[in-house]
Amino acid sequence: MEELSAAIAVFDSGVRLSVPLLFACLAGLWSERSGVVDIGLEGKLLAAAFAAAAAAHATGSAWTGLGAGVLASLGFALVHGFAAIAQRGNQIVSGVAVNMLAAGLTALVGNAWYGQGGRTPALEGAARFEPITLPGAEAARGIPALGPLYADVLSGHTVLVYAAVLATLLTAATLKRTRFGLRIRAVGENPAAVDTAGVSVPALRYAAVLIAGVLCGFGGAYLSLAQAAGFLPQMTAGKGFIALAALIFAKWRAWPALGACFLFGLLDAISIRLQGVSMPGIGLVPVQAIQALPYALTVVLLAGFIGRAIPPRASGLPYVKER
Amino acid sequence: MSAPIEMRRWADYVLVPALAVAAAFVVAGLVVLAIGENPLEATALLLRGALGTGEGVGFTLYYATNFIFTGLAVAVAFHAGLFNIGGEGQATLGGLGAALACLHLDFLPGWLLVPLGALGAALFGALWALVPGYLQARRGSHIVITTIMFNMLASALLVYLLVNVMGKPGSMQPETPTFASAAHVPFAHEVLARLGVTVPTTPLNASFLLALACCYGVWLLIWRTRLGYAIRTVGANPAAAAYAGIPISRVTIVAMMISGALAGLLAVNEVMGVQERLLLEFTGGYGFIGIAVALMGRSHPVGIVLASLLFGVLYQGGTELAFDKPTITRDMIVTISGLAILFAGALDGLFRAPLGRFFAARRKAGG
Amino acid sequence: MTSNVSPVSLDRATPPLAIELVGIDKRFGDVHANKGVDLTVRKGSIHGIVGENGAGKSTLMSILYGFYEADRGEIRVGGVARRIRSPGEAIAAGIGMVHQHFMLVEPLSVIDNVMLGAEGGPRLAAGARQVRARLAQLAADYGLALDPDAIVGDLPVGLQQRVEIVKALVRGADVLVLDEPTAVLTPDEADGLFRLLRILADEGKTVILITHKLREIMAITDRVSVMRRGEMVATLDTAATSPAQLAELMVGRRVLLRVEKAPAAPGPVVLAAENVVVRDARGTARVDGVSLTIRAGEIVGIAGIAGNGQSELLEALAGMRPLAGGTVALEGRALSPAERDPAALRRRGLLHVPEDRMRTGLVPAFEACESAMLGFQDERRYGAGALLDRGAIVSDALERMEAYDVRPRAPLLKTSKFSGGNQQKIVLAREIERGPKVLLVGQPTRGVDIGAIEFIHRRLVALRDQGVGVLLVSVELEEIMALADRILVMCGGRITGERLPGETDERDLGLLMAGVAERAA
Amino acid sequence: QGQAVKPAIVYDLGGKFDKSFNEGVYTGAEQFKKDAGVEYRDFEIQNDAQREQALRRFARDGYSPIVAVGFSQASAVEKVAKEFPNAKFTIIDMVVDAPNVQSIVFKEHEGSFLVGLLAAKASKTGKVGFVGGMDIPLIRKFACGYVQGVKYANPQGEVLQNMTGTTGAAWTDPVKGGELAKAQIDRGADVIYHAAGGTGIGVLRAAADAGKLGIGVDSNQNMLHPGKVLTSMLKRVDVATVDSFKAAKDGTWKPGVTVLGLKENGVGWALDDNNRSLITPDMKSAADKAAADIVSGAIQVHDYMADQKCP
Ligand SMILES: Nc1ncnc2c1ncn2[C@@H]1O[C@H](COP(=O)(O)OP(=O)(O)OP(=O)(O)O)[C@@H](O)[C@H]1O
Ligand SMILES: Nc1ncnc2c1ncn2[C@@H]1O[C@H](COP(=O)(O)OP(=O)(O)OP(=O)(O)O)[C@@H](O)[C@H]1O
Ligand SMILES: [Mg+2]
Ligand SMILES: [Mg+2]
Repeated sequence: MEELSAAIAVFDSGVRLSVPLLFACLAGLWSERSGVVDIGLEGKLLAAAFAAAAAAHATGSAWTGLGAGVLASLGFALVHGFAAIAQRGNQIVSGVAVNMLAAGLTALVGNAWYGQGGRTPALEGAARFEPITLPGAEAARGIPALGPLYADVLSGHTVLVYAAVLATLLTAATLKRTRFGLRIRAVGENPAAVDTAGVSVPALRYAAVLIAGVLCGFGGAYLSLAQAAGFLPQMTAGKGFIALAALIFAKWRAWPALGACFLFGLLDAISIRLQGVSMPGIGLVPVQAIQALPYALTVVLLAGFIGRAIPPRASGLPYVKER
Repeated sequence: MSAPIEMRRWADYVLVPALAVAAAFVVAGLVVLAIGENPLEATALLLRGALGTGEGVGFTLYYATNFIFTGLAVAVAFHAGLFNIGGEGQATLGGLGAALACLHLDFLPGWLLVPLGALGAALFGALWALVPGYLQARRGSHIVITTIMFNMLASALLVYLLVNVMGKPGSMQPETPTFASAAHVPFAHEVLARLGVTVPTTPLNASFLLALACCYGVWLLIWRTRLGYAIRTVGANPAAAAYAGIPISRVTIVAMMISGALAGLLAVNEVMGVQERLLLEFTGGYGFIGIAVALMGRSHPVGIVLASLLFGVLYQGGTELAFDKPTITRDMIVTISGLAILFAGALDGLFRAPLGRFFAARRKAGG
Repeated sequence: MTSNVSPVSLDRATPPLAIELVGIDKRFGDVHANKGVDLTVRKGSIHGIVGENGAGKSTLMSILYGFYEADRGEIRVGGVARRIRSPGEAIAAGIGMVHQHFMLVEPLSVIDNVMLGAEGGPRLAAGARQVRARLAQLAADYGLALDPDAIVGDLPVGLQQRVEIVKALVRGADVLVLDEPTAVLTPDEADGLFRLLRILADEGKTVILITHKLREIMAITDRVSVMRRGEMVATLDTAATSPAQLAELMVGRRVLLRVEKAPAAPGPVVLAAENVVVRDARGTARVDGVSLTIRAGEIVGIAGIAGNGQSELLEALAGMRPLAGGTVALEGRALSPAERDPAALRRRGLLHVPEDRMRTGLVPAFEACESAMLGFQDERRYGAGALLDRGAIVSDALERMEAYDVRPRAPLLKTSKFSGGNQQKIVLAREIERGPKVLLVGQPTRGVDIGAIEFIHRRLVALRDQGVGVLLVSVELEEIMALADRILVMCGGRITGERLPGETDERDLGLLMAGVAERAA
Repeated sequence: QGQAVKPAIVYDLGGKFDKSFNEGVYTGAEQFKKDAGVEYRDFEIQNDAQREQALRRFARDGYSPIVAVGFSQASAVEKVAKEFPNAKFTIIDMVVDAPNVQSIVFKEHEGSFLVGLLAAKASKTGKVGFVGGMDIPLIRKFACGYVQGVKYANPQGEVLQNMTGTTGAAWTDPVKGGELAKAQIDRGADVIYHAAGGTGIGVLRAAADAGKLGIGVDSNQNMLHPGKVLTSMLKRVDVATVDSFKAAKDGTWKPGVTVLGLKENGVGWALDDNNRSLITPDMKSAADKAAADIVSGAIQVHDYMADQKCP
């Protein structure tokens, strides 16, 4: 029973930790499937988190916060799109730039507005997304094993968590079953083929990049409106990069992305739980070793099981007709 | 034939970045306006702060030193078709290598200890890059991820060592004891003082020369050696490399190690040169700026030096700016750097295309 | 079938025009690809376009298809002036094109590729049903059978081209442009294609056919236009011209279409393969127990449909692929796995002109002089020790370019800036001039114009006469017939027959290539 | 009547608004500015090289006293103080031995002891938590004092400890802080003390959301979640700053080491309207008694820094 409830708690925390990763990862998926590499996920998350917190604080409504977050993220997505698609600039540089810009501007503006070193005031009540309990969660609790699983792991999260799962579903379905999805899949592999088929390559790529913007907007809003209660400079703490790792893990596919992100979240949760717990045989493991665990495991998994992950063939290459 | 090409080169490495940076400043100016300061005044302060005083220049060059090391590191990997985001971690390990040498070989004379320290830095940096390189070459693990992960692992390792193993007893600060004086890398102001020239005290030290030497070394390696030829072939066209009988995975690993070694040398400037002890977070994000530097510099040493100088100016000038204008915080530096990277690295087309046309016209006119 | 030209010649009386190009002009940076080109194509006719590499044929057609936009000039379709700014508009105008370099998305299925851009509705499922029906119908009408769910990347080139044609037809093209379609086909496949084109023409569709093979022009086209250096130099009725005349128009000088060579004087065996097996990444045997010998001073030709293991065999012999079975002996000594390293083999005089110059034989991003040392970068002549001697590299490259008349003679120009034929010359100059003992040659004249072909063929024969053992892999039967002293035919990774050029013809070989004769025999 | 002073501050990497001791210095300076009507200059460094640069810059421009916040500034202060013998320097959290340097160190362990005691008394489960930013000596010092306090009040009491991370982000990651707190709550902790700068905001938030109690650090954080923050371990850097500035103004500024503990009321625990309802009279008396005993020496709170060990 002890173990079970502990395990449940870890899973629960794993879910929470994996949500921002999942949003960012799906964002990356759309962008890269269309042939635009995006290492600016981190920056978009950060910008969204700030805008969301600021707007939520101003209006007292989490939903307007979410809207603002999405808009901010879209802004940066447009910059990246313009550089990568219209200007055929180097997509990695543009991504790095987006990250730095977001880091600088959020702190700068935040400081100018609130005079707290970029921090937004703490958010209360309606300005945050509160957990919602799924129907019959309490009743189900009684059922051994499955009950708590449903009540504690599946139920009791903010609406954005369920939105993330929905986003995964939509992404998978759209890519697989719709005209738009087919064209996205094609343009990431061979833009010339799409072009000669009479479809505009830039339009497709812009669309994908903007979708990525929306998704990062949700991720950022989740950070500052659901997981935390307000914005803090640098609060994304590298999640954008972990999301990229997850994307490669998932070989640019939607459901595997969900799996990969949950894996990362879970590893994180477990490492939290292992701190200070003394291992049989080894004795007390140094904190740093535990903290490094998720990263070490990632490398091992990557080397051991994933093997070569081949990105969409045209990703990272601007589309130029005339050599 | 060659004249116009030279012209374009020159434009590519100097003119385009210059215009781009100008554009970056314009946009940054708007931000400054938005927070209620005078952009022109700010720009003036920034430039004067970076280039107007001896101290400013010293700091600018000191920062540039870091960027040159990390920029070269990224560039070498690029030529082999590898994207090494691991500069931070490799530099961290470089610091460890330097510290171990300086702390445990302190009985040696300076002329021997300092080079050994540098060697340690390069060696450890190379080893930390070896693993991702190997995994990429032999197991096909994506180098971008593995290097990111190795950054995290490096910082964890360093905290552990500084707190539990190498830390100076009784210090709150997780840091090693200060190195023996033999390990001291001469500062510019010391050297010049000995020559009778007095300049303000700055962190600028001999590693700047080392950085320039590395630039020449990298140029030689990439464009004038057989290994460099192999590296570029693997990077540009792996199939052709296989056809040419070039051992691809070995070259990949070697390239990564060279890249890691260059990143590791950052420690010579920061750990041996300035801090004279190993401490947490001394890499200060220079590894990431290195990516931008390499890309802006078109992975060519000349371009890298120029880009490094640019960021040196932004860092030092920005500091002075923050000093004189409390409303403009240190975050302004990050913002301007971001803009510079954006315009010079990704939106350069805005300026390259018109320039190209201009020169084409010039050439036609010239006949 | 192919002989049935009569209906077309009949309605030549008042021929309505399908396409008119007027004063088309196009520059790519420094390259003036099309210089005020005029072209008129009659409705329901098959119109050939020939010209040297880089003459501007693909560019002209890409402009008609809206892939490139002309700097100047007008396009008329069915007599009415049209602004065609994008492939979309071309498709709308009833123009379809099969590109020289296929425009397919390899990881996607056939049906996905066919549907792309013509999905018929936001939901794929709906459109898919119709497209499947259409595919079935095309298969019935024209024998263009395709498995809709096959992954395009896994299909042999022949079928990939079929996908391209089907794409155009599904979009309801009235004007069909094919850019060097037969470069990747066997004679049988080519005849099949021509039969199809003839049917389409008879149905009133218009076909524009770009090719380097005058045989095909003579066999199938009604009229033919010749381009040179970006200009349209002539448009003639096919019936009223001859290959020799066309060749002369193309190159601007006489060319003899046949290499005359003395009978071979074969020496000792220099290269011998014994039951060689080569497997691909998936583990399937691409080369399945091949044995062959090459003697000094003879040219052994390997004929076969692209993708039947010739490429893999060639790469295996060159040491680029591990052997899953069998042995290879060089000058009578069996090679150990260690000795089968490409670099080591090169040092021992086994040189290799790879099939795909852009992917394998050169580094497009390098300066020409650096591409000209690829594979020999360790030779002392390029500098002592670890350092390379720039001067030596450049002068060496310049010499080779002189010897092979590579144009422009610019060792410092980026390799990718040279035209196809010139790139091929760079590779040949690099390999041949080193006086090999054995030379492995793959598709030496693929996409290369007549002028260059003549030159390359002469070189290979000269090499043979110097006592070099040459293994020639080519999908061009003409080439095999013209050069080889002994012909091996490959099919499905095995050798399905050996012939002497004297005692065989293209039909016979074609059957062997299709793997039919083997079973018959 | 005082002489003209030009006070200046160089903050540590955490920055002016780290909701922690940097911010404490800032509040103190603002306080002084209000009371004495004297302007001051300050600077947030961005990397290690800037410590020296900033100190030197201020000293050259004739600023004095110059407050250097944080132990990391020690070597820089040492250097620059030598170069400018007649400028006054005050370093916080570290001892620098120089004729023109005043070193102010705090007995965080004593304050932590008291909040530990209060935590133990407030806990119903007998389990309490501690969340640190990074596993470094200073934080271990906090933790060590805290644990002693808990054990003193409840020998069976158990302390769950977590550290946030190994990079600078460890101090600015409220999300991770929240997760750490939640994890500890899941394991039964119902009072959680943080020493993690900005990360701590997430800790206090998580505790409040779960209906448990948090304990703030450095400056008074009770107001962050009124009624949900048991108390805050006060480290009166603000007072120290004001004193240093005042002394300089009145000409009574003295170099040397000042150790601020409970006795000097440089550390303590916060009691205000936000948490009065949480502190029962008996808790208060126990805390006051312990405080008195520590001052009198009856209770010896072990300082981790003394031997890098915690009993
Ligand atoms: N996209 C492009 N950018 C720059 N130059 C180009 C481009 N496409 C073609 N060229 C150049 O324009 C000229 C004409 O090229 P084009 O492909 O039309 O020749 P072609 O007649 O099709 O030759 P081939 O028989 O080899 O296919 C050549 O010099 C070629 O290198
Ligand atoms: N993609 C390109 N970009 C820039 N310049 C090119 C390009 N392709 C070719 N050129 C230049 O244009 C010249 C003419 O190219 P083209 O393809 O017409 O050569 P060519 O005379 O047809 O040679 P070949 O018959 O061997 O193909 C080339 O020699 C080259 O210098
Ligand atoms: Mg050509
Ligand atoms: Mg062509």
